[in-house]
Amino acid sequence: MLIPDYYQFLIHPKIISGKCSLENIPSELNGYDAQKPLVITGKNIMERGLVKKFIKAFYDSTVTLGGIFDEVRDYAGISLARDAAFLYKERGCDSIIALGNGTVVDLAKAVNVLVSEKIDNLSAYHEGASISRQLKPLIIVPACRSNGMEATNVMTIDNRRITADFLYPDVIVIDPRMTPGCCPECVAESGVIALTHAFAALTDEAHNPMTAAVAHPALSYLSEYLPKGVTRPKNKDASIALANASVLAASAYSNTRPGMADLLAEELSIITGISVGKYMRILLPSLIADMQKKKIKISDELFLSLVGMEAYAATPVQERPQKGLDAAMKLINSLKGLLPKSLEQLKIQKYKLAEVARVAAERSAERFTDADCRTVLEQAWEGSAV
Amino acid sequence: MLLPSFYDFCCRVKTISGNKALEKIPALLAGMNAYRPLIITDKGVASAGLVDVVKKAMENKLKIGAVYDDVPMDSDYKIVNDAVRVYRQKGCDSIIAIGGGSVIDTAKGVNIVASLGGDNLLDYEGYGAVKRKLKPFVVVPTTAGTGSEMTLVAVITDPDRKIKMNFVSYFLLPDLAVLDPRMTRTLPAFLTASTAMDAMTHACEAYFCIEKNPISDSFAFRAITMISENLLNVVKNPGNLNGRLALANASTMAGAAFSNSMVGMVHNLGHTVGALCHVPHGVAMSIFLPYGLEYNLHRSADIIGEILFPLAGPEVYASTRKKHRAERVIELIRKLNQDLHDATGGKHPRFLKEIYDRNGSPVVPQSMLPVIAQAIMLDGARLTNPEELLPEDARMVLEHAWEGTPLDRKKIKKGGRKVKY
Amino acid sequence: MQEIKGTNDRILEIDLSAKKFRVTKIGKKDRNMYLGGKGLALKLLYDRMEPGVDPLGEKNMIAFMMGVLMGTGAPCSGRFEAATKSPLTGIMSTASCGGPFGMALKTSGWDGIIISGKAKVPVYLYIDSKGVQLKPAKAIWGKDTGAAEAVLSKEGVGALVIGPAGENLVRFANIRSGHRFLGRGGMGAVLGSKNIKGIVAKGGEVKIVPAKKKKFDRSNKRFFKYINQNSITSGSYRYYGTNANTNLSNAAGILPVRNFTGGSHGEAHKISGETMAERFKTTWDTCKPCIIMCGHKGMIEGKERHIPEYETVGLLGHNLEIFDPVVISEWNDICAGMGMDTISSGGTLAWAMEATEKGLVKTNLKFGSTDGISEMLRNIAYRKGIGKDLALGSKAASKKYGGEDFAMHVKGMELPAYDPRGCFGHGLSYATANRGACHLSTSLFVLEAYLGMADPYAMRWKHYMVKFMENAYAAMNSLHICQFTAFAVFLEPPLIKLTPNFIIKILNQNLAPLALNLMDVSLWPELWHATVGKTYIPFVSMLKFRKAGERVHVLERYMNTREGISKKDDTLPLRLLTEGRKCDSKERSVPLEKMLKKYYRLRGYDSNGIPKKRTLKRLGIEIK
Amino acid sequence: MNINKYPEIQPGKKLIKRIYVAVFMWFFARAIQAAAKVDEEVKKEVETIPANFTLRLIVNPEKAFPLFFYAKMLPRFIVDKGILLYGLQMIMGKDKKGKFRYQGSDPRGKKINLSMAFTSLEAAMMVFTFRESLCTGYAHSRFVVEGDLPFAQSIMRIMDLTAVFLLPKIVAKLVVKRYPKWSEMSPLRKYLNRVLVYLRMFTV
Repeated sequence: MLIPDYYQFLIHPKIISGKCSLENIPSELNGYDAQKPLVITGKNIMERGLVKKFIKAFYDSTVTLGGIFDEVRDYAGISLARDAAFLYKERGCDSIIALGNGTVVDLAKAVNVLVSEKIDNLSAYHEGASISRQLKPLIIVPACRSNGMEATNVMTIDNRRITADFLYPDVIVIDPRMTPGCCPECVAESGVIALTHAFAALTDEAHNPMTAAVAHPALSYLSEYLPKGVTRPKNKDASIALANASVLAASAYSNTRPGMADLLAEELSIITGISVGKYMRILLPSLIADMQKKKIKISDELFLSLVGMEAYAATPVQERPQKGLDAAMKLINSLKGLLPKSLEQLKIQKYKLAEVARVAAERSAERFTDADCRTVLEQAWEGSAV
Repeated sequence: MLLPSFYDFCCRVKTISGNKALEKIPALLAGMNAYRPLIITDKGVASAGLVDVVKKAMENKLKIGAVYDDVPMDSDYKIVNDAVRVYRQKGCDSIIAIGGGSVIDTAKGVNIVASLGGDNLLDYEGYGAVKRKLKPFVVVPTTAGTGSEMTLVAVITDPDRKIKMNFVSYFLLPDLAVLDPRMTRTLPAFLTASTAMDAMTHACEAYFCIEKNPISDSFAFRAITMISENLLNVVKNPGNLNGRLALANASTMAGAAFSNSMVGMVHNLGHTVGALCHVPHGVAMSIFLPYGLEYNLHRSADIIGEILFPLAGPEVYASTRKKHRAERVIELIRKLNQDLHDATGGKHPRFLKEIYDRNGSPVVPQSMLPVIAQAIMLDGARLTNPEELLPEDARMVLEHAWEGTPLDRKKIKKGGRKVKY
Repeated sequence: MQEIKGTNDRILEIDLSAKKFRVTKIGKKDRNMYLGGKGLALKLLYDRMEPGVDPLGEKNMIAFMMGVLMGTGAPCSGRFEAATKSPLTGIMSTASCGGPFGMALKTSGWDGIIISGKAKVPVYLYIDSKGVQLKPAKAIWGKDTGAAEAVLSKEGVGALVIGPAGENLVRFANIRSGHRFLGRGGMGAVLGSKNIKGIVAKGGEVKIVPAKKKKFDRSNKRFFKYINQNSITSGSYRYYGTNANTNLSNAAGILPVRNFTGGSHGEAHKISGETMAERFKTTWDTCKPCIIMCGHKGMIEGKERHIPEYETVGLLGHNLEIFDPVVISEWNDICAGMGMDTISSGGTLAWAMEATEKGLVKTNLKFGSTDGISEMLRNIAYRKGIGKDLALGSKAASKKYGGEDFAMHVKGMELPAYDPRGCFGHGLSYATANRGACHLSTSLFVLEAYLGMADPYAMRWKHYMVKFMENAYAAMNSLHICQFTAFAVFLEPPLIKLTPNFIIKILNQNLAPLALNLMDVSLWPELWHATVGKTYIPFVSMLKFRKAGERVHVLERYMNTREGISKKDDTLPLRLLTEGRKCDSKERSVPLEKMLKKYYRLRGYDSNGIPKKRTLKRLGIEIK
Repeated sequence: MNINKYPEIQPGKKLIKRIYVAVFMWFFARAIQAAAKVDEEVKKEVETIPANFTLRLIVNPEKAFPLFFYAKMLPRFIVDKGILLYGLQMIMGKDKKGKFRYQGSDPRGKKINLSMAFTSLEAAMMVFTFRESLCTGYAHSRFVVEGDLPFAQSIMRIMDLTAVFLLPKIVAKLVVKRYPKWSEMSPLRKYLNRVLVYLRMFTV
């Protein structure tokens, strides 16, 4: 196994997963000397009735929920964060629980910064200051539709990213009562995002044994449960495995540099407002096809993670990296027609692609060139690789 | 991959690894607003010149508050209190621990008192006494084996009451674990062997004990790979820095794995033998590991069989039939012990009766075995072993381990249902 | 002088890249199906443009299409329509204007022009009955609209010009003709991207008469009567301009205050049309020909200035919490000179103010303070400093700096000055309007909030009202006739006029299809038929006319869906959907989702808001 | 912003589960007490435990199950016996005579040597409804052991054996890691002890 000359690795959150794990929250809070969390959640989660189940988990504890702030929708902005921070202060809360994914978690992180640093806007951090203090305890309870960034040290607030190790959530609670998907598309999207993140973590030249160790179970779960999860989104086993995969992929991802598919999908998503998952489903196959064409050398960890030991051992050494790409392609294509297959089908205006490629190449710190990005995007526009 | 019905995993230690890892400490400490660390270490480490290596690597960039090097073999709460005094006197704001298990445990204790105030560690005894973030805490392991840098437990003795106090809290986890091959370069071959086998045991037990979970499995898997690929090589060529780095990585990853999935009977026996006969931990581990696997074979044969993959490589794994894999694993571990025994010129013992102290007398007399067997009931690792382990079972295992003969598998009592993860 | 009966049907197609032009004829089928104006403009672009082209690229086209009734002497008919792919929204945008250019082009013998390609150097176009000439515009490039227009007007009867904003590709730059503007959707930037500073038409070369003079005169007489009877068209608008809306909006609680956080304000009367008329001694300054005469000018601080329209007052006034008519008209003049849409400028400024307050951007703008606004408007026009990003509109700026939740736009186009939380039907129409947040696609706020003819908070049948009005207005914009005539046409026929308002309200609420279908809009089709020379069959022709309106609307929608528009874009700013206002005791927000579903079904769209094949087939729209 | 839209939520109570756990604990404690008298192996384990050793089994958080709330309403003799609805904890101790006895559920004035604390009521339900064995429960962090850890193993062993006596094989197999074979525990001893344990549970 190859160990890079230098690497850093951190997976900060405590992950609690499985049956009856919601009931651990009071004791986890107690470990932080917290008694009164503010719950931040989304309207759709309220509507799906998950909040009721969530409240039940706090029965027979001494934890008072300081309020359930359920105003979060598809956008996390400072106005909403200020409202939630106001509620937090009025109620005298001492910790935050984010019930949901994506924007809910982003908002919770922002609220955490606001209340911990006692400020009312984030302009200092937008301008480059770094968060260097311990924040309040933040617990995350994922529901469906992940954006893949919950478990990372990144928060996207008002479309701007702030990265700091203190932004890692402290505890992630994956409970089968919360994870079942709302629809096959949503499960597929979350799965694709996790796959893309794990893929980026393993195909990066600078990956290290620890990121590989975290990405491995993520990919194994994805290859085993994604096809099942999209056909039966309510299945508890599949949903919990996929939620685990999502968290683990994010953990691996936050310790590596973003891959090309991630960058392009993020940029496209900002421009058009369509979720990253849809783009990744299109971009990842084109990226893989491109890698296959260029015969880029990658480690065989990808193959091992996706197909397991038996199949890995049964394959000749030199074929393993390539077979890994094939397996990833096969997995993503098992989604069939669930998500759009080309940018054209998504009706992306073609003239926007040049700009996207340029920004992505810029963000990649010279790892990918503008032309590389363009090639992948063009292919994705036609959807020929899918 | 196995999906347990429940698991938790926490390993919030930032690991930095590499040939120049030590040089990164000042910048990372500055990121946590710490600029004046106290170095805690023991005499052995200090005399080996390792503290100087660290100091040199950080020169000019960081002001060292003080170096405290009085940590004994078994960490003691009085030493902790003493170190806290030094910490306060010199106005330090963070801690760097350089050393093995006891140094790290002592430093954890120092961190508790230094961060939470007071001057006596005993005030913080008991579960859940530590409820907030402590001072920045860096660990530079020098043994590549214990994995203490990844555990949330600090075992500190109270010589007055003659008990071992357990301090357990996620806040005890260090902020940084620094893996630099320079720190393990001077480790003698037989110690390298036994510490690495310690890490191997952590990894193997993490892999098959009942609290196993996907992340710890994956960490253990890679740890086993790295150890089996590098151990013999490093023992034969002590200057192999890449191999050293791999072992350090493996040890830390095994630490991350076992601190989350707990260990089983190998540790149970090892702890007991260590406590009663002062057998070095690593040595006990390497001796009991094959027996631990053998004892649990009927319970989790497939899982133990999977260990063959990292241990021997995919080719051997593929060419071995499924039902023989677990046995092959045990065989290979025994062979590894044998190889180490040969490579160290007999300094690496294979059975209990081969362990001698400095005077050349055997450390574990056969007469002690029943006492040891009875005493296994005092150790918690018994609980997480897949198969039930009672004193009479332990005695049977111990006798075989003493003699160096494989277990008579017919003698192992069976009768449980399938292990539920 | 040559006389043209009805329509000329000649279109001038100009390819700037090739420096060529050609003349095409409008087919009979197109004329019957798409009437003229907006409908034809869209249809012609639909035939010529690929989806996915860059709005500021060479492949984009802009069409100017003259009204069918223009030049015939019908009241308020001096209007023309422009259509292009908008750089602000990235989808089709149409705008209407009553400036002198229309009449000039039409009397040069053209029903419309379509411009494509890009000139290599800045030019202006000179159009007469023979064709077009490209003339270098070096001398006027960089000048403000007033100065540039003064130069161009010497060469012909009417001109179109863009200002510095258009040259600098400000996404909401507009095009000026006289005192009127092709306001919304950034048409100025499209011309700017093609290096066209202006277009001038010689005019006065042909004369236009309706084909069936007698019938035309009969209808026309009725039209005049209705307009002069109606209390709005012959009363408040005539004397106070559109700004008469301020007091009405304030009373109804649909007056946006402080970037749409409030719905009424105690000081609003200071900038109302009534106050301004009194204070500035206003006189008329309108499109020609017009008998409503909503445009006004007055002596403001010793200078003769155009009185700002309601939208300008709304977005640059109370929405920024500024209640000084003098500064507002000053900013109005700056926007006019720079060639920028006042609605989008004001909306973007309001966003910038709130974003500053929340620490997302750094500017010196503040709600209630006039400091720095004139400077910022110029910075936007010249794209200096933060103006560079604000010039992309509030949507793009909020994508970059955050604050999407309070960026008040739909599909990228900033919201006009009617808060839909006080008129739900209008909220639905904002969401579904083709070009973005548009108050002119239905103007339902009039029925809901001003006249009390529909319950503003009821959701029942609102989808039907929206569809009906959208079709009617699309047809009207294809005629093309001033939208304010709708007050007269809808409200003056005896049946409606004699029914008490509360009964209409009850009917609208419970039996909207019946109530709306009883509305007699026969005047418009009668005029159209008389002009083009077709026989008007009572009722049947009116239904066909309404279907043509539907066709135009659905065609535009279909063109937009090809650019990626779907249900996700048919929404309102988050603030309107989630936050209540203090002025409303129930703190209501717009329940869009429920209305939208019904609307789609009624329109024949699928659940994602894409027109179904069946619908397109029924309307005779060719599927591409 | 109107904060009344987001009310504070006080934790509710799952009454039936509470009663189940309370009753179960009472039975279980009595059963251990009985087994310690009846069975030799249990006796032997008890002997390894030092004198004055006190064990507490509790469902956390302690404050959520007010100890003295019910005590006010119930007759004195029930309170003294520590029966039933008296907080969700049980205390067992080795008295001076070396007998392992149930000491009610009132921890006041007692020095607790070893405490086994379930993290929540649901966690206790998991174990007490035999969905998870004691070991699995421990592995799944359903309870936390603190205090004199060395004796925790003996206590677990005692509990395992008690479970074998109390429960039919099919259930007991869920609870213990290895169900004793005939060679380890003769059926005679098992069934006899089962009868005796049940008898003593309800009589003494």
